[in-house]
Amino acid sequence: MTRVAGTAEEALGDVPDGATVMIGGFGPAGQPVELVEALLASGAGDLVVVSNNAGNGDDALARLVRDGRVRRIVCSFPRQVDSWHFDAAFRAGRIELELVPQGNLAERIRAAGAGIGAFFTPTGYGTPLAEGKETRVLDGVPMVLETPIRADVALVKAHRADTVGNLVYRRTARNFGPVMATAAGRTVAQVRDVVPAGALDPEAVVTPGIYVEAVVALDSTTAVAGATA
Amino acid sequence: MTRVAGTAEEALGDVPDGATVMIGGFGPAGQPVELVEALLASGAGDLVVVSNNAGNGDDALARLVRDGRVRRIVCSFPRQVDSWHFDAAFRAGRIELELVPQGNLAERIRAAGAGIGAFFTPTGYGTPLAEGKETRVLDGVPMVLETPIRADVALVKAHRADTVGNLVYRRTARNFGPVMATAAGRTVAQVRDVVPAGALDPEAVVTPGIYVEAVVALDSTTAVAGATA
Amino acid sequence: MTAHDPLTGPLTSPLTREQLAARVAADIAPGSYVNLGIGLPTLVGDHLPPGSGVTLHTENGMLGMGPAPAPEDVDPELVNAGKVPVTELPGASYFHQADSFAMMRGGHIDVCVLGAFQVSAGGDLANWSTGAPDAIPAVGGAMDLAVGARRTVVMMTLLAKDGAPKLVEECTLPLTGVGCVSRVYADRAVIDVGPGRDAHGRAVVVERFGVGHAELEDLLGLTLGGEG
Amino acid sequence: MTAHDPLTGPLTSPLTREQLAARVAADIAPGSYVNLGIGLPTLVGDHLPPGSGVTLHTENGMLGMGPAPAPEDVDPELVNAGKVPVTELPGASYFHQADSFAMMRGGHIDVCVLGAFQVSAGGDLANWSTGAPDAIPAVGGAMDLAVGARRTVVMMTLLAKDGAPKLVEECTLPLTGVGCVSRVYADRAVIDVGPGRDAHGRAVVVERFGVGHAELEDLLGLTLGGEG
Repeated sequence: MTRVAGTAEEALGDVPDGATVMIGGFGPAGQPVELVEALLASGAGDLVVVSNNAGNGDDALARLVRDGRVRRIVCSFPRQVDSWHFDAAFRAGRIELELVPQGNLAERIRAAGAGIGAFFTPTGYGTPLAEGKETRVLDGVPMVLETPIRADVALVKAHRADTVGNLVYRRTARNFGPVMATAAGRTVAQVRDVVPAGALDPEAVVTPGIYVEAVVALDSTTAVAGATA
Repeated sequence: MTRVAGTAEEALGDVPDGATVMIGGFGPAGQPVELVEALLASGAGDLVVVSNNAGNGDDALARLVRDGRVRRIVCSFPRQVDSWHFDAAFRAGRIELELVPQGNLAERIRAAGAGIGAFFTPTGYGTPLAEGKETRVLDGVPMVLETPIRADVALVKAHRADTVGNLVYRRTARNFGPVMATAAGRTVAQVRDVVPAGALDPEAVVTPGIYVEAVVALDSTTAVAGATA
Repeated sequence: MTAHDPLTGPLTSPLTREQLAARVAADIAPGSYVNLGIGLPTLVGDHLPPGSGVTLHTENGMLGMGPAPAPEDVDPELVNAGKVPVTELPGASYFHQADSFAMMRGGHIDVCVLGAFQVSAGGDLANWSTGAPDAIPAVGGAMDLAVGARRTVVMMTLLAKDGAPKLVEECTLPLTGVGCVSRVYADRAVIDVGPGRDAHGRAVVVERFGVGHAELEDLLGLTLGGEG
Repeated sequence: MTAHDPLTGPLTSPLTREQLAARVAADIAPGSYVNLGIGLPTLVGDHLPPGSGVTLHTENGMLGMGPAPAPEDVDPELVNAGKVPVTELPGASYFHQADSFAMMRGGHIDVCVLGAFQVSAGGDLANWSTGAPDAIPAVGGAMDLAVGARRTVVMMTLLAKDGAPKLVEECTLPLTGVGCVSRVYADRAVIDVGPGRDAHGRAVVVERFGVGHAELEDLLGLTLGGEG
């Protein structure tokens, strides 16, 4: 049963030190900014973060990294023009990096949510990112065995929720939200608004409410030019 | 690029003898009745059919089985109160059956569409349906290695298409259509109507047009009480 | 040990199907996501109290399934896993088969209630094949449901029509899943199996309906825990 | 061998970036589904003729991607894989990361055009890491794109800024994918590699731009097929 929280802090709830936290978004698009701010404010440390990127500029994820609160990041593309906090932490050896091809990241997260114990994929075969991994030729194609990635908490940004936690997203901000929501012990979603159950088209729900522990409506969630319902 | 066909026959196109054909539907819901009729009329034989069920009553799939046109069926639930044609063919040894748990059927079809070479799942472990399959304990859970199921042609029923082949479905008739559409060399969809590109909400498209080779609008496709857009 | 309150006090006879459904429903926590197997378990839906916030999943692709429709509202494209017409509740959602089984197999459904031919003390389940040589095999989602939910329970009569016990030391019929069942709700008793069996490997009686502990052991030909 | 028609006849000098983009675009069949890697390949989009029915995929979750928006229409929630604002064409659709990469990895994209640091005659690709010891590693979707599309081609300059050949016998930089590239479109030549190389294992020159065959071999330090 989904909680409808009043603030980002209340939605976030307790995240213990050492937790694994998934953070949605592809760069800024779909990043749950206020929830990550709340995570920063909570003081939780020794975190493992699973996220496509490692923070932009001085955003909340970048500050988590800067402040040494992230022990390890599982990520496809930490290097960005403005990823200076990650770059510094990495060069100083203050953060561990597991670099994962983006499609493997998505599929491994899905596997965790779908009860798949491991899967073979061609992606990464013969590259440094597959070193030490089990391989097998299947149907003539050399493949690598990849394992699920799960988290204690997933923080995602969606466009709109209903009161039972169903989520719809907006444009390419959808990205990692729907798969991360399935792969965490607890998923928290920030949205632009929360509507009554029955107000979302059941055919168009992207994340069913079963995956969502808490939602919080934040005015700033979809602060974009020309944003429509 | 998706063809918009005028008849079920034209949509179906050439299905050679010996082809593997996926047929959507969970019982009658979502079954592409007219496309299967067209397959029956085409005379194609020696078929391998992948479908959750093995025909109801005297429907087209049941008649394909009755007429000895199906060499082998990959299926989770062939036995139904009215599956007399399958029952007779099976008891007479005139059809091979690969019985697959429904979730494995769905996931193996998805794997084919997603480029996954094989995956480990707990489903079926320790049962007759996993006999002879590779097993492995992952994270303390005994699992079975399952392989992709692909087809030459997938026949699905959706509710509505646009002219570039995007599909939306209706209620629980969605079932196998979206995964089968991804796993075949060629996917043909029958729909209630075909609307111009841009008329479907891009956020609500379930099957992107890339997966659909041909669509055909058939009035009878959604012949249900209280059917709405 | 006494029967559950909704059943109006201690019972001197086995539960009826409806009483059994009510007993199963009484153990389902408010707000749970639940899958009810076809057959007997379907009855449980009628006994979930209004406002309990229990959401029903049907593995053919829906969350938020409602009860049977009025005859004039039957929609052949809105059916449950038994292919029986159902309705859509506010807050419902639809998804395809891989997503639906991912929801089940990924451990997101709190409780799955299944029927059974046999359940073993270790929690093994046999519910898909009678093993008859001329039977047409069919499995559907049984094997996925058995191992996918957080908690899988069985609802059944304790004895088959021929009087044979259905709670057994080891299943003799083809298995659906290994060690997957945690509790059996039967007409004569509620019995913990699998992870809930005791240190001696015995199924543990939680509640009896009109039958003594020793009598239950005699009926089943098993030594059971939870005496008294 | 002459340059392609759109480039207005035989060339006596290497192609410009835009000419190269047009050359790549000329080989993309009408109705194709195409993914353009970040950087140089993005230019190809501007050279797809109107009405060609080519649909662009961006792996961050969209089919039917359109060109850059007018400044007032920029939507930070509508970006391509390079995180650059784009637009939505009629018939577009959105999907999540696992579905988007399933589309790529499952072999549904007809052509993927990627940039490269190095490509080998056998079709190996190195385009994600310079191998510099102090570099911050990042891979994004490069490895998925390299092996996922029906046909992966590379668009690059033939020589690096320091003059080193980028088409090589064996890649020395960390690999992105093995044997995945079938054709290289470069400023001085179009060259088949991987499955299209000849029986001697040589990359095969398809077209040269302002450079002779022998000169090309000298530049690259390779023996090339397709003489004449």
